[in-house]
Amino acid sequence: MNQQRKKHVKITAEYCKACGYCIKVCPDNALEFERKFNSSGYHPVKWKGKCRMCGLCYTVCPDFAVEIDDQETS
Amino acid sequence: MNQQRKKHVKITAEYCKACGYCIKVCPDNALEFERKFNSSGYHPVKWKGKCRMCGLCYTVCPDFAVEIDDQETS
Amino acid sequence: MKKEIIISGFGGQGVMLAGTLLCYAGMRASKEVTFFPSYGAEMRGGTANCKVIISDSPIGSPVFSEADILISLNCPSFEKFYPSVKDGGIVFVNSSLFSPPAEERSFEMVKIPANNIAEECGTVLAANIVMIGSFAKKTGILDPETILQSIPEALEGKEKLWDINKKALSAGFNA
Amino acid sequence: MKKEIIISGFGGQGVMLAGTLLCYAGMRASKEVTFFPSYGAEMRGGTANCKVIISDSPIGSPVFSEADILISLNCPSFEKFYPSVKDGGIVFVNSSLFSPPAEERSFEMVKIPANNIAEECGTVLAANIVMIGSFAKKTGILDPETILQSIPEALEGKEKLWDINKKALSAGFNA
Amino acid sequence: MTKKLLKGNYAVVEGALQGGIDAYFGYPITPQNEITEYMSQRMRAEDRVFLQAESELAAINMVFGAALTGKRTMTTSSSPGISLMQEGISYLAGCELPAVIVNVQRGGPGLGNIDGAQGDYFQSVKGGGHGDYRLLTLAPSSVGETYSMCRDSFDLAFKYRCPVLILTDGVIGQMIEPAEVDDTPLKKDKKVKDYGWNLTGCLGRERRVVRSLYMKEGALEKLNLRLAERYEAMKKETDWEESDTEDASLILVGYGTSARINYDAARRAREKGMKVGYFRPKTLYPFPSERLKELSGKANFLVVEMSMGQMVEDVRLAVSKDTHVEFYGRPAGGIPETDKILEICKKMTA
Amino acid sequence: MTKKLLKGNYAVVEGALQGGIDAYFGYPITPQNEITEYMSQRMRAEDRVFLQAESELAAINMVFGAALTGKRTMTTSSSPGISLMQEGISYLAGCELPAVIVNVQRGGPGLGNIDGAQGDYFQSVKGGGHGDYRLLTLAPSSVGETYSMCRDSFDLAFKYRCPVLILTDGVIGQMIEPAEVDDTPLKKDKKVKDYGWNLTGCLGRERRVVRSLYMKEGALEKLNLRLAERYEAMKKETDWEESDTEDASLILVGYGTSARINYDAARRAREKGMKVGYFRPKTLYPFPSERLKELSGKANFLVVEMSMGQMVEDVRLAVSKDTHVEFYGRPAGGIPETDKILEICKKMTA
Amino acid sequence: MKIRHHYCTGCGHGIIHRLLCEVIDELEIREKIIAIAPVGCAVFGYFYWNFDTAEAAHGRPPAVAAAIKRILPDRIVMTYQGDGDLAAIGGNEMLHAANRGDNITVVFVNNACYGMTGGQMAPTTVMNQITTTTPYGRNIEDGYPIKVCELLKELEGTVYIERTSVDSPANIIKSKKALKKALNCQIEGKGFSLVEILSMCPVGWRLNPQQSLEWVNKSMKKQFPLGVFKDRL
Amino acid sequence: MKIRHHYCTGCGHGIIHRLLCEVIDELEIREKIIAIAPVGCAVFGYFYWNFDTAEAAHGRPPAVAAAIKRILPDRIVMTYQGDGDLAAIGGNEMLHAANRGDNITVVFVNNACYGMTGGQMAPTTVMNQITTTTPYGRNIEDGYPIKVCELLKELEGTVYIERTSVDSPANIIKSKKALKKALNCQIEGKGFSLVEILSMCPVGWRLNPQQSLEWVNKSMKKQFPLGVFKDRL
Ligand SMILES: Cc1ncc(C[n+]2csc(CCOP(=O)(O)OP(=O)(O)O)c2C)c(N)n1
Ligand SMILES: Cc1ncc(C[n+]2csc(CCOP(=O)(O)OP(=O)(O)O)c2C)c(N)n1
Ligand code: SF4
Ligand code: SF4
Ligand code: SF4
Ligand code: SF4
Ligand code: SF4
Ligand code: SF4
Ligand SMILES: [Mg+2]
Ligand SMILES: [Mg+2]
Repeated sequence: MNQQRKKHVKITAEYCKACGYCIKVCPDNALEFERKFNSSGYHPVKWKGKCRMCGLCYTVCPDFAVEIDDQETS
Repeated sequence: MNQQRKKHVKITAEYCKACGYCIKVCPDNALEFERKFNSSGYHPVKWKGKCRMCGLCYTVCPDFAVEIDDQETS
Repeated sequence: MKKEIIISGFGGQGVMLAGTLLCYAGMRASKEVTFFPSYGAEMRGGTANCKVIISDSPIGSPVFSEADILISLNCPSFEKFYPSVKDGGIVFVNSSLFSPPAEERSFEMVKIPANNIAEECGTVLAANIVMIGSFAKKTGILDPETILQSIPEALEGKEKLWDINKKALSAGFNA
Repeated sequence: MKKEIIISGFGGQGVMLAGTLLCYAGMRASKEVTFFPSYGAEMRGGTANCKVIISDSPIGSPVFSEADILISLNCPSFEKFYPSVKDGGIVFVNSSLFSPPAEERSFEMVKIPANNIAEECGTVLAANIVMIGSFAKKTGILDPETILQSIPEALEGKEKLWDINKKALSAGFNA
Repeated sequence: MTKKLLKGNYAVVEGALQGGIDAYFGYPITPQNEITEYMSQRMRAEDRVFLQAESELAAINMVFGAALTGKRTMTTSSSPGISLMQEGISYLAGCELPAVIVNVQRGGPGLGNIDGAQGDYFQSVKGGGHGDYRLLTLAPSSVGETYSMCRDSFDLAFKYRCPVLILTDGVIGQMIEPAEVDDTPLKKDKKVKDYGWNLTGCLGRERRVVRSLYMKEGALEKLNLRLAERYEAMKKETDWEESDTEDASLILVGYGTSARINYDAARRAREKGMKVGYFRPKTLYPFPSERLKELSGKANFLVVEMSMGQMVEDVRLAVSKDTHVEFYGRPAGGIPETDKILEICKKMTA
Repeated sequence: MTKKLLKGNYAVVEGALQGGIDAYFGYPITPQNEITEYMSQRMRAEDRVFLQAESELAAINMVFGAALTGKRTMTTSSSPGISLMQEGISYLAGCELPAVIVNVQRGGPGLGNIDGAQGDYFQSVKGGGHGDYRLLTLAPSSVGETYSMCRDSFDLAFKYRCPVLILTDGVIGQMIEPAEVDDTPLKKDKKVKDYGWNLTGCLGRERRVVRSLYMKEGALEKLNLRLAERYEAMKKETDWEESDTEDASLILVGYGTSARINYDAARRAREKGMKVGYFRPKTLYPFPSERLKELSGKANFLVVEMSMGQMVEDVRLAVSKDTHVEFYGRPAGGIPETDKILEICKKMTA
Repeated sequence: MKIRHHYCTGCGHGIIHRLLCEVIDELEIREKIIAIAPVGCAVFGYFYWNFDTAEAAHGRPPAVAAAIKRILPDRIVMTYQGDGDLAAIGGNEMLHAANRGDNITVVFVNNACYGMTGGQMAPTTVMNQITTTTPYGRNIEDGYPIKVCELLKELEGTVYIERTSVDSPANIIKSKKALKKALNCQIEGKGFSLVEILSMCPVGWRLNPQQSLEWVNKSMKKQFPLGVFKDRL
Repeated sequence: MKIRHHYCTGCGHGIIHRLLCEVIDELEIREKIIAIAPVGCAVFGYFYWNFDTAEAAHGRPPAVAAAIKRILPDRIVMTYQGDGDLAAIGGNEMLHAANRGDNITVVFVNNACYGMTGGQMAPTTVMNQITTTTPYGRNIEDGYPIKVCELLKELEGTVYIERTSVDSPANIIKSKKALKKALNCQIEGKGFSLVEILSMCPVGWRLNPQQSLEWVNKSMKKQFPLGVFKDRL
């Protein structure tokens, strides 16, 4: 079992308040608003799945909605 | 009746609190403490009667005790 | 007649405007009215609600603990307030945002896709007025014409918004 | 026995020290004592007075309106307080600074040239203690020896002043 | 008069303007922010003095300054802010200056919450500041009355040369209901009047001093006795509202919001056949003690407050000796329940 | 215990030290300057925290900070300064923090004068700050009692987790008389104790929050009910002194300095054959209402205060219904006259 | 720290909270810190902070903190204050704590208005800014924006004073460094430190979050230049 | 002005009172001035001043004055304050009146202690100075002497700020000039003016009057240099 660690931008949609700060700073245009509402009535941000992992989105998020995560893949 | 106006340093002994500020600044050494007490228990200052009338004693007195007065003499 | 009404939702959903509109309309209909707002501890994103009383006789307390009618613009406020609806009361829910399961309840539930209807009228911000339209139709407490006439008062100085809100009111009424 | 005593003068004349000295001595003589000071609105140059009670039984109020004894170190305070001296009371005046006319009074007046006597003892500042010496002699309320023994307590930490004040006390007693 | 849908807090502003307010000083605090905000518009629009103070402490001392000039002045705040004003209020009273203070009470103690409450009764009528002063204290129970009391408060303040307190709460401040307001145009009095005590510069008269420091023996006592006389004279301003008291065996007593609750409860009690009356002090100081005493011959009392029991003491002090006075209250934002009141009514009328 | 000639204000300091004070914060004001001054020496000498605050407002909030840590802390002031502390006091109560506040009352209102007075009774026991809180209020009437009450006040503050007020006045603060003081060496407790509520950094435990903001519905009401329970429990601290009450037809009631005047008056009344007793509340809150009620079956009361009449309300509320309660007072530095008291005694015992 | 907080969309408080928590963890002082929450939008800071916290009366955190620090000098004492709290009602407590050189750290969140009470004018509201109490824009009559860093640096008691902002990733990172430096200043026993952070308040400013970034950048920084104002470390 | 006043022997308040009265007469504004007396040794200023005067609460004269001036802009409004009053308890009111640029004149008598209450430490007490609350001399723990002129000059709202003293005839004459300039500043509608005057307090300092002159000259001026700190006239 050869495990590999891969980074991953994880967004907690329920925390997101759609300020768009992360979208603004993302150098790879890797983030976008979802169409659906979260339970608070916001269109949360989602990660498109590929980017340079610079972490700026984490840095600017006021709502603890962004995590740069280690994800186990095989 | 030929009146002459002469300046005069007038000290209200009852106002004087004997701080000695006037004595200190007087360039002519024209002021001194009296021996007797005023009713407040201070030795008030008295003017010896002759000086250059510079007004410094008036300037420094904290107790409105000094006036530079015009005095009528004949 | 004395109706005790709660309107609730997020801040920004126009809960307070909906409440004052009812008051203006009630007053226009020569009824006694009171309005009492309540903001949560949270800033603008938090919940907000108001209590409106429309009555034929003088009103004492503007605050009440059991409501005849609940107009609920979002889910959390529905959860919070539905237990205080009287038996036989009516609950209006904004089914665009949530849809409570069809449990056995002691009140009647009216579901209006208010966000969707409002968006059709031109702005999602008019969801509150859509709900009021539906309220007017269902309860008959206030004549829709009277409410319509009260829109300029409730939106004094915001002439630009009158038309769209009038539209939303009708849309809600006819939904 | 209960004696109500006022000591008064300018700030700086040692009115408060004289009063506390009486208290220490009274306590030493196993009497009940209280001391209550009062400063005028004026800063240091203003008048000051204190009320001392020496009694054989417990003392209630430390403030009183009529005095048995007045010890007056200057003229304004004499003017202020002599009307409150009881018939048959005693008034000590500092005749170095003032000398009230010998009117018909209902109290006895004792004149001591306290400033002069004090100056002879070494400092005009001990005029207060000179007056206390005279008070001791005239009233017999407190034994001069007891007062003498109390000087170190009243002047705690100021050892240098003990001797001169003891001297002033005797001088006042023997004046 | 016109009937207008009005928020309680706005009624403070409109009432004050109608009452001729010249200068307002305030600091934001919930649940009375609308007052400061709306004042900032209206006062400027009407060319009067508005200043947002750096704190409530500054605000009350600005009011002190404004009152010195003989102008009509007001500050408003809510409970914690009013606590900060206690020294200043005592100074206003001690200097015999007219001014109006509005307390839109919220839940306490401490930071508490922002709900309407009635926990500041003692502070208001017994004196939260130091010394033996009193505030003429008015307690509106509706938006309309908020308007009229604010309007009339300036005249009272000048009549008695004393600070007047409007004691309302977050419920009445935040609520909206129709209110009767004047249609007469606002008075605009730019003249500097001479009342014989105000400071305007001593042109053409003896200079004046306004102070509360009285070091001369007996002088401060004299001030206190003068104030006491004035408080005695104030008694003629005593005001209250009552209904169904004639045949009542139990009378519900409350002020402001709790009186509104009592109103509902009394009505329902009557419906149920209980002989329940309704009594509402409109002035808390002077307190309608005499009227309560009269009524106490025939009826017992239930005092309802949004507090742990404060006004109830004044009711107890007022009534005749054999009267039963019960208390029901909920503090800090709790709203007394009509059902609970009815329950007590039942017991007390049984 | 040793008998020592001591000034009332110094007794505050020595009592506080004996009571284990850790930190003092104060601002000068007459007639209590000796406290701050002497504290500045003694606290430094005893290696404890002394800080002259920039204002009374700062002082009470420093006390708040010190209390947060679970240390024994005190501030002292006189009437105007205490008014400035009302917000902070309400916060202490709302946050359930133990602290001791000494008010050496002077004449008011406003700047007033620097004489002893008793015009702050209402502020002290009814609540000068906002909300339904109370202060455990002790009223010494001698220098010795000033000492012992200050000493014991910290234990009380910690027992009930509440601010304790020592309500004294300029007469007792300024007077000197023999006082019993402890000879036991001062306790020096440098350890940081954990009471389960104090903030000391969360090393080795869950973090803690101290606050008085309760926005959740009903939460603040709960705090108030908890406080009310505590105030109820406090009743067992009720304390008073009485003499000659057994057969009295009239009882003189006063606290602090006015009690000392009553003491003289009662003695003289007895000498003249009048059946006059003496009653002195030592705790003003809780007030000895029950004992007064017991006594009121047999005797009438004359309440003497150095005010326009404040405590008299609590006496009236306490006594049974058919008791006669008269008041005699002089405000703002006026000293009630024994002769006048005797005159009233004569009338009331006739 | 994963928790949903109550601030408005785009509010700077959330970012600053995160920075603080990171710094405190990195300095390993979580268990010895005692924080004083303000009265203001961050009044509920303690819901998010996993360390001992107390809520002081409006404007009084410096007095509260000074007392705590003098009693427990080996703890880390921090106040978190808004501009209304620190510069309006609490100006005197701040001035004197700074002047005494009390060894505490002040986190000063300047959002140019009173956020919590609805966006009224604060002492830091910039000229011509429209707020609910300056409906026609702040003008001279209302006073000038107070520059807290510039003022406090004049006091001998202050050791480290910096102004940063959270309107861009770079500035956020600078803010974090400043916070760390300020807390270190205290840890090392050097004395009073303060970091002023320009922070977005979209709701108070009636702007959307994007506009509010712009506004910090254009309007606020002109009035409140970023930089280190004092560094005696 | 011939009247016996209550100040201690050698107290600077008396000199400053005289200067003020002279200046007010020379400017012919006696009938339009409204003065705010402090709580402090000069609380009885109104016994000597022949113009309208009110006594404000301790520290609050600037707030009181600001309100008066805004209501009666054509009157001359002056506060007279001690260092305890202005810089300790009243620091915030002073800061904000200055910052608002209220067109008032502040006469600030700095005597490095609380004279009225018996000579306790003031914010302006100099290092090592012994007072009744710094029995071992003021030290760092007690904070540093606050330099009011240096601080207030930083505020945009202030127009004229000068520090003088009354320890010599020359300085007394300068003080008078400064007072005149400050009042003129107000008369001309320019805005906030303040004159700080170093003043003898022999009793508070436990010095005789002669020594107190020396002490102003040696100890105070070092800490509080004389001069004009701001002049936008
Ligand atoms: C004594 C007092 N006055 C007023 C208030 C109301 N109040 C709460 S927060 C606040 C100001 C908040 O502004 P700021 O400090 O800038 O914090 P922000 O909300 O902007 O972060 C005010 C005035 C209060 N709680 N207490
Ligand atoms: C609220 C309040 N706190 C304290 C006092 C007591 N007090 C009177 S004057 C004064 C300080 C005086 O010092 P300063 O302002 O320097 O004037 P000075 O007497 O030195 O001229 C103080 C603390 C008071 N009157 N009111
Ligand atoms: S980590 Fe960087 S590149 Fe990736 S989504 Fe976030 S901001 Fe964009
Ligand atoms: S920064 Fe955070 S809250 Fe804002 S849009 Fe992105 S994920 Fe959502
Ligand atoms: S006027 Fe000048 S010279 Fe004459 S006494 Fe006075 S100081 Fe001396
Ligand atoms: S300056 Fe004035 S008070 Fe001082 S000694 Fe001379 S005359 Fe007397
Ligand atoms: S009002 Fe402003 S500071 Fe407060 S939470 Fe909202 S955005 Fe943040
Ligand atoms: S104490 Fe000082 S300031 Fe006060 S009158 Fe005396 S010398 Fe002047
Ligand atoms: Mg802010
Ligand atoms: Mg001074």
